[in-house]
Amino acid sequence: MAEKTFAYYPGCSGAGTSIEYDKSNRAVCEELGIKLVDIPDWNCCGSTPAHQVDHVLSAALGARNFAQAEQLGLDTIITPCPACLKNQHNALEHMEEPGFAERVNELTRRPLTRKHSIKSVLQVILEDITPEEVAKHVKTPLSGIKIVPYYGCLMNRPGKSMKFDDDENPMALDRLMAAIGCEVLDFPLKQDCCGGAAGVADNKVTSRLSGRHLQVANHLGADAMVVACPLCQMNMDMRQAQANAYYGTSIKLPVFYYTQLMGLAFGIDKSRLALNKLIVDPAPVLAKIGKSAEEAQA
Amino acid sequence: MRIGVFICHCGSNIAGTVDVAQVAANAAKMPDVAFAVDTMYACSEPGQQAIEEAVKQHKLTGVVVASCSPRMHEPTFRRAVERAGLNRYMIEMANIREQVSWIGKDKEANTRKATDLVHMAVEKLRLNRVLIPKQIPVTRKVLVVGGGVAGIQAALDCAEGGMEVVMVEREPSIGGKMSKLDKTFPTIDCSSCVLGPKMVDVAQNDHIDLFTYSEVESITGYVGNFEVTIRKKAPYVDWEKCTGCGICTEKCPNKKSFDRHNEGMGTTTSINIPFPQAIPKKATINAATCRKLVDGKCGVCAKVCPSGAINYEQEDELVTVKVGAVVAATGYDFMDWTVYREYGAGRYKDVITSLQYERLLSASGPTEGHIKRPSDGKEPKNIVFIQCVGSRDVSIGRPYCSGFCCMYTAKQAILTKDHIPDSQSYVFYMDIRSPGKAYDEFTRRAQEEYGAQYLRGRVSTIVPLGDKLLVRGADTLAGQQVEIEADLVVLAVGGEAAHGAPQLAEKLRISYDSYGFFMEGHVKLKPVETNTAGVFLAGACQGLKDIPASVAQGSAAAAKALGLLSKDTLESDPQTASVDLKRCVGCGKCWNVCPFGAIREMDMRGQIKAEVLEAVCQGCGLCNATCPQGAIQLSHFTDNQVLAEVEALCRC
Amino acid sequence: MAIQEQLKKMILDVLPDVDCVIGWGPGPDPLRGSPFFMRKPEDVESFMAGPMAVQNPALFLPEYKGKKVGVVVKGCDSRSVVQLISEDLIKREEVVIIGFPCDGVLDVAKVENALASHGEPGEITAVEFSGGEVKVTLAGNTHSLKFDDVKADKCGRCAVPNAVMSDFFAGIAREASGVKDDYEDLAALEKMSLEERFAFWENEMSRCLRCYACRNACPMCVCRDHCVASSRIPHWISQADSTRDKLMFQVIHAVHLAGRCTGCGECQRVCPVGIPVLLLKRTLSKGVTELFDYAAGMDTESKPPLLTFQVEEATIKERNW
Amino acid sequence: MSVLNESNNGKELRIVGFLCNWCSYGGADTAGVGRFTQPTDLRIVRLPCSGRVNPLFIVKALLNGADGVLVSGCHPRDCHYAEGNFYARRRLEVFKRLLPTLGIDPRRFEYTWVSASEGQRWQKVVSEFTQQVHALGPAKFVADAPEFDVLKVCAE
Amino acid sequence: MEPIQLGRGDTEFIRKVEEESRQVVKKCYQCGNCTAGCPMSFSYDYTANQLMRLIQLGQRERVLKSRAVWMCVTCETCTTRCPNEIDVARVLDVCRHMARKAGYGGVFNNMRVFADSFLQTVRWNGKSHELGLMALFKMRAMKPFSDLSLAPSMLLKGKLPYLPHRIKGRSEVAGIFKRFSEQQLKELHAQTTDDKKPAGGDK
Repeated sequence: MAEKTFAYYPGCSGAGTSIEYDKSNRAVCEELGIKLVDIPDWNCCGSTPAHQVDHVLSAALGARNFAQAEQLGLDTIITPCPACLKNQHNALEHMEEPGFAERVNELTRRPLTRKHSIKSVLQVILEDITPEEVAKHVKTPLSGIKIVPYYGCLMNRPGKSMKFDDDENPMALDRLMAAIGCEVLDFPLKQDCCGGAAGVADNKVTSRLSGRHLQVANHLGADAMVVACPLCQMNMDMRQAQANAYYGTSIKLPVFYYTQLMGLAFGIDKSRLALNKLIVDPAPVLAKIGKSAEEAQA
Repeated sequence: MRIGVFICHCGSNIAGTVDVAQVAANAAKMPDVAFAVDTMYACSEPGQQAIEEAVKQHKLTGVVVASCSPRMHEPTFRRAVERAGLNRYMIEMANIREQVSWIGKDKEANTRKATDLVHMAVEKLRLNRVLIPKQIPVTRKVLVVGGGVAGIQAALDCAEGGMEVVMVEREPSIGGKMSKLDKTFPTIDCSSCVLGPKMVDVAQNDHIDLFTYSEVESITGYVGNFEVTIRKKAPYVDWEKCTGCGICTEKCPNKKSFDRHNEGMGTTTSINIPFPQAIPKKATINAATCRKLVDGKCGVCAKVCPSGAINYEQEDELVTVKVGAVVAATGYDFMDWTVYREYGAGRYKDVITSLQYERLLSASGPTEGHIKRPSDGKEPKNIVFIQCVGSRDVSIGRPYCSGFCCMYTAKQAILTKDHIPDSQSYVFYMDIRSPGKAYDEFTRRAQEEYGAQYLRGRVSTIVPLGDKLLVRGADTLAGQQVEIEADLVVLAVGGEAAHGAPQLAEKLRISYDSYGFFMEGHVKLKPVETNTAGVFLAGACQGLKDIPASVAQGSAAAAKALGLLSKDTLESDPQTASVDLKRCVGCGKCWNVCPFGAIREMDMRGQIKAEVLEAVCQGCGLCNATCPQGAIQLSHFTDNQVLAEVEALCRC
Repeated sequence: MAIQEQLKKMILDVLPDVDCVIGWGPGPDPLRGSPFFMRKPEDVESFMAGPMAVQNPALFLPEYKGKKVGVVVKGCDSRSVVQLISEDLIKREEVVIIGFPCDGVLDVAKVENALASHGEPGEITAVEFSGGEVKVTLAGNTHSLKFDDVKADKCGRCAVPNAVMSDFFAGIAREASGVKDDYEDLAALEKMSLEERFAFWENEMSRCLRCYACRNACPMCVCRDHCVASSRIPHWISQADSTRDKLMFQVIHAVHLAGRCTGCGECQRVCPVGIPVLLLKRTLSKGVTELFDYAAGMDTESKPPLLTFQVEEATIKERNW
Repeated sequence: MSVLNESNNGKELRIVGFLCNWCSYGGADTAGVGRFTQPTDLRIVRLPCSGRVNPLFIVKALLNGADGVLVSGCHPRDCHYAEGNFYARRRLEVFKRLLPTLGIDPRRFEYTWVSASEGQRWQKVVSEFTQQVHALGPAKFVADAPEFDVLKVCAE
Repeated sequence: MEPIQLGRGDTEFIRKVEEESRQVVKKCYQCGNCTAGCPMSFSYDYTANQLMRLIQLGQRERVLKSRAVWMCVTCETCTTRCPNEIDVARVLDVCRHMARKAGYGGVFNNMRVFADSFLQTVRWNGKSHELGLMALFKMRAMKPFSDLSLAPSMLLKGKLPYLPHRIKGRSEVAGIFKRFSEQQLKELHAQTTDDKKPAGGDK
């Protein structure tokens, strides 16, 4: 299969709070023949704070990354992080509006010379690789574990701008997780906001919002939650104890990055998937893999 | 030729921004103009008399009136010159109001433009010829397309007036949407009790020829003389023999066929009679699910039918009828609400449409009038109604208000309380639109007497939680987000043009708007006419409306059809094409392009020539623009007349 | 010439079944052929095909409507026949079509221009064709010209050297030159500014004699005696000697031929004052081809595009007002 | 001869409109009823249908000195005569391509569709087309029609 | 509540919001769908649809001084479901920009302080630095103990590097911020000089 090469934007949290996402993502892309060329000396896209301050400033931070990518000669940038995606996607969209690009250039002093596009790694895996192809890479189907996919708000919304999957009922994770053998539950809150970055400012906000997700997932009998967003993962996993405290619950629901589970199914070495970085211990869930199949045989 | 020119002031409407006296003075110098004057109101009684007198006094042979649009007053002035003894076609109008005085304030420029327009009219008039309308015989029969309540009313009124009626309905039974309703607002009277007798009247009326399970295949001809081809779809049952006894429907082994009448709230047999009061009460086989028709195995219905009516070999049949007028009453359909993915797009069983709910309420429905929710058959206690689903929503291309949802939702909230006294209804609305007689009082009763909780705001999303549906909406009056755990959600789905309406419009040669609703002749003054003579509109096909309005329009359309066909002949518009036989080379381009088949090939002493059927010709002039040698000319819009107008404007 | 002999034999075979066979025969001088109507077997002896078979015999077919005739056609002529049939101006069953592979025809004007310094056209006594050469004997001297230099312009862009439809075909079908018609003839005009083009036509049309040879040579001009050029109802153009009316007539001719013109070029060939009237028709043909992917006279089933329509026109963009 | 010749002041140009009676003429009326102000240059010839428009009318106008010609009919599918505008669309589209060859700026001729209800659209069409023609300025015309001199003498 | 003085609405404010957001706020017919779907609704003082209404009425001060403009997390649920296709989230973003420029929000506004702290780390390093960000934020917000319980596990897991990653082109990034600040100052200055005319109506 021909390798697909993209400029890669890892995002700041990839070296910190979502190090397991970055690691597992690189391992899975390698397995699927997606070649990631890191944008040289990339900078922070500004994330939510930048667009909350000013759209031109926000776009300028993204524009420097596009300018850096121009050195690679690759016009399609992919990123695992929906926040980085959204911010830089909007930067490109706004720069199409009359007069906007000029204002950005005043800040960057590096006008772009090529036409860029940015999309998520998830989109590439779903559309360019396809779930059928993913299934062919599976060595250990993850049968026996029930997962709820959680998409967050940033990746698909609004549909007419993001043009990926369905902005009311996204299925990308559902399909990929099914392809690696998980039992995927229909998760009604798959796109409801977890509070995003508001957690730092006020963790009651995130507790209140993500706690609801955890309870519904628990109620549905999920063994784990699967996400594609570092912010969602942080709010669901790192802040799970806060949410439990807020609602007086005692849920222990591991929250995986989808790439971690794909890596497991592909038989990639566990150290490359950084499962040990998860706060809620995934071991009991991982122990279930393949179990129900055995029981069925018995 | 002696031409009289009359420049109208129209009060200050024209005189305010056009120097009418100057225009009259300019007109006096134009060729053949014998008399030119400005007049206060040309269309008024004295204005018309002045024209008549001038014709006599100055021995005028043609008249130009420069005033408002000919679309407004051409018939008026035609009658005026006719009274003065001229041929009614010896008049031309210059539109110096709508197209001059009302669209610009520069008096000098307006005066110049008005003069030009008068000059054009004069030049055209110089080439006008006397035209005599022909009397054409008419077929005194009316086609009613659509057997809903509007069509039924139109058909009954036409028949009452002594006219023969042909009714075409695409479903196996007439009755339309109304036959699916349980009760009707604002009186809560039983829908089938009101409609049923009218349906029976249609069946029993000797003047009405009923074609159900049929569609209009094509229509040719023109006012007074349409020829309609009707496709009778094969029900695989010989309806001449079928007695509607229903034994076949009891014995049919396939009980899982989609139940159209019940909006899918139940299932039905492959051979079925849509509902007990169906007219005609005849069985129809659903070819998509019938085992005999699908794989040849079965044939039970044929075995049990006591009258031997089943015929698996039956084919569609084409029938041709001649009619003089057409009433389109094709009603409406509900929009496909599954575009609302935030409401589950159909994935949640207990999110249903208002019409489905109507079937649950109906004693003749699948639950025999007990409200049982589709998922588990339980009786719901908390019921949420969401209005404006598919109405007033620009984002899905439905900016219009459907008009009837506020009322039927109030009705359903009332009926819900009647059916389940310990239930609670919540109605999400944006505005309550209830401007009918006793309508607003009705919506108040739903709230005050029946305790329906009305919440002003849209619903953002429905989330299934266990066996409940979490409805998240807004109460903008309280300035709050609100949530309700509902047992059943009923969507007040908006209406849209009947599926296939644009195709029918094209067959009828009538216009339709961008949503597929048929265009009336004039929004205010011709609400049931169309711009195609002899075609009238009734009911929701023209725009969504409720039952009383549909019935009223059905009667109105009938009155129009009766009026049109009250005489044995119609006067034809003589502004038709005619062939100069000496010039025609019989190349056939004209008859190839004529949209009406109004030109035919004829043999003139061994030479092929074109011949115009005057009664069929609608006067579009396409042939005229097509004929290379200009042998076919549209009277009153001849090449020379258009060229004269062009030359009047630009010759340098 | 083997093909010429074959054609003669075919004509003789066809002759008993038809009123006449239209082809080419000797003209007024050795440089010119002429349309030739063969009714008796002995007429066939003088028949000639080849580079001097310049005229389009399809011109005469509509006059014979109702009678059966034979016609010998070059590829380009055959398109006129096909177009006439498709427009029902003649009946397929009333015409016997005899085709042959055409190598191109002579442009008499080019020959005369090339030899202008050597004598008067009337002094030509012999013309011979061999191996891509044309040998013209003028005032006693024989001059050799390259055929490619003196053949008709349309032959240079010919895509249909063989009849597109025929009942009989002499010889073996010839490969088309493969040259794509890129409307080179329009290029010169397109290089001019709009003002220059306008002036160009004013100048060209000022020479027009209103002889209507262009119209009379056009096989698609079915109006014949009823042409709007001379009628008063409708009165499109005056009889005055005005450039405006003369140009108007050329536009009328072109518009009447839009989507019907097969590009045979007879209108321009016969113009006694050399006005390039074909350019107008070629412009419209180009437009019709671009818009409707249609070339007139290629098959009898397709309708001329301006006598039909599609509800959704794929190539016509609505303008955004 | 248009009065424009006498007192034109260069402000107004000669623009001829060919409008179908049912849609566009109605649309122009609707614009008037709504008092939607428009430039005064356009003079409208009322025809039953855009299918009645022989492209040669347009040639006639342009060769005779019109500065612009606008044809407007019912929107495709909405033709009162079912098909007239479908033919018009093809004929006018092809015809438009002839103009540059004749040395006439094709922007001097446009065709469009305006329904009877689209008063505002009509205002927009007229305003923009008039502007477009004004940007091109007065048109050239073939100058030597014999009536020319006679008329000029009359005018003087 | 003081009555809104109709007719004294700040039309310039409406124009500015529409221009910056490229949305037509007049299109809003107050169905409340934005409010209905808003996950942060519970924390707002004005609901999303009320903000849209206040913008329509030109109530600059009420909008810019609201808590809601700061609490929106830009999840775009409102934008996705607006029946009139208004990008509500973008409108609120623009209001937040204006509130910030107007100096509203104050030092005790955690959302504002968080954004400022985040961008400060980007300005220094070219990338965001989570630990530095947290420290800075907690200090500025004077909430030193919130989220403290999270730190040990995160540090232990190696998910919060002590030292920031610094990019080579950080001076370039700093330049972007510098020019942005200069622009803002200039704009502010221009505004204060021509803001001498009486202010918009609401108090």
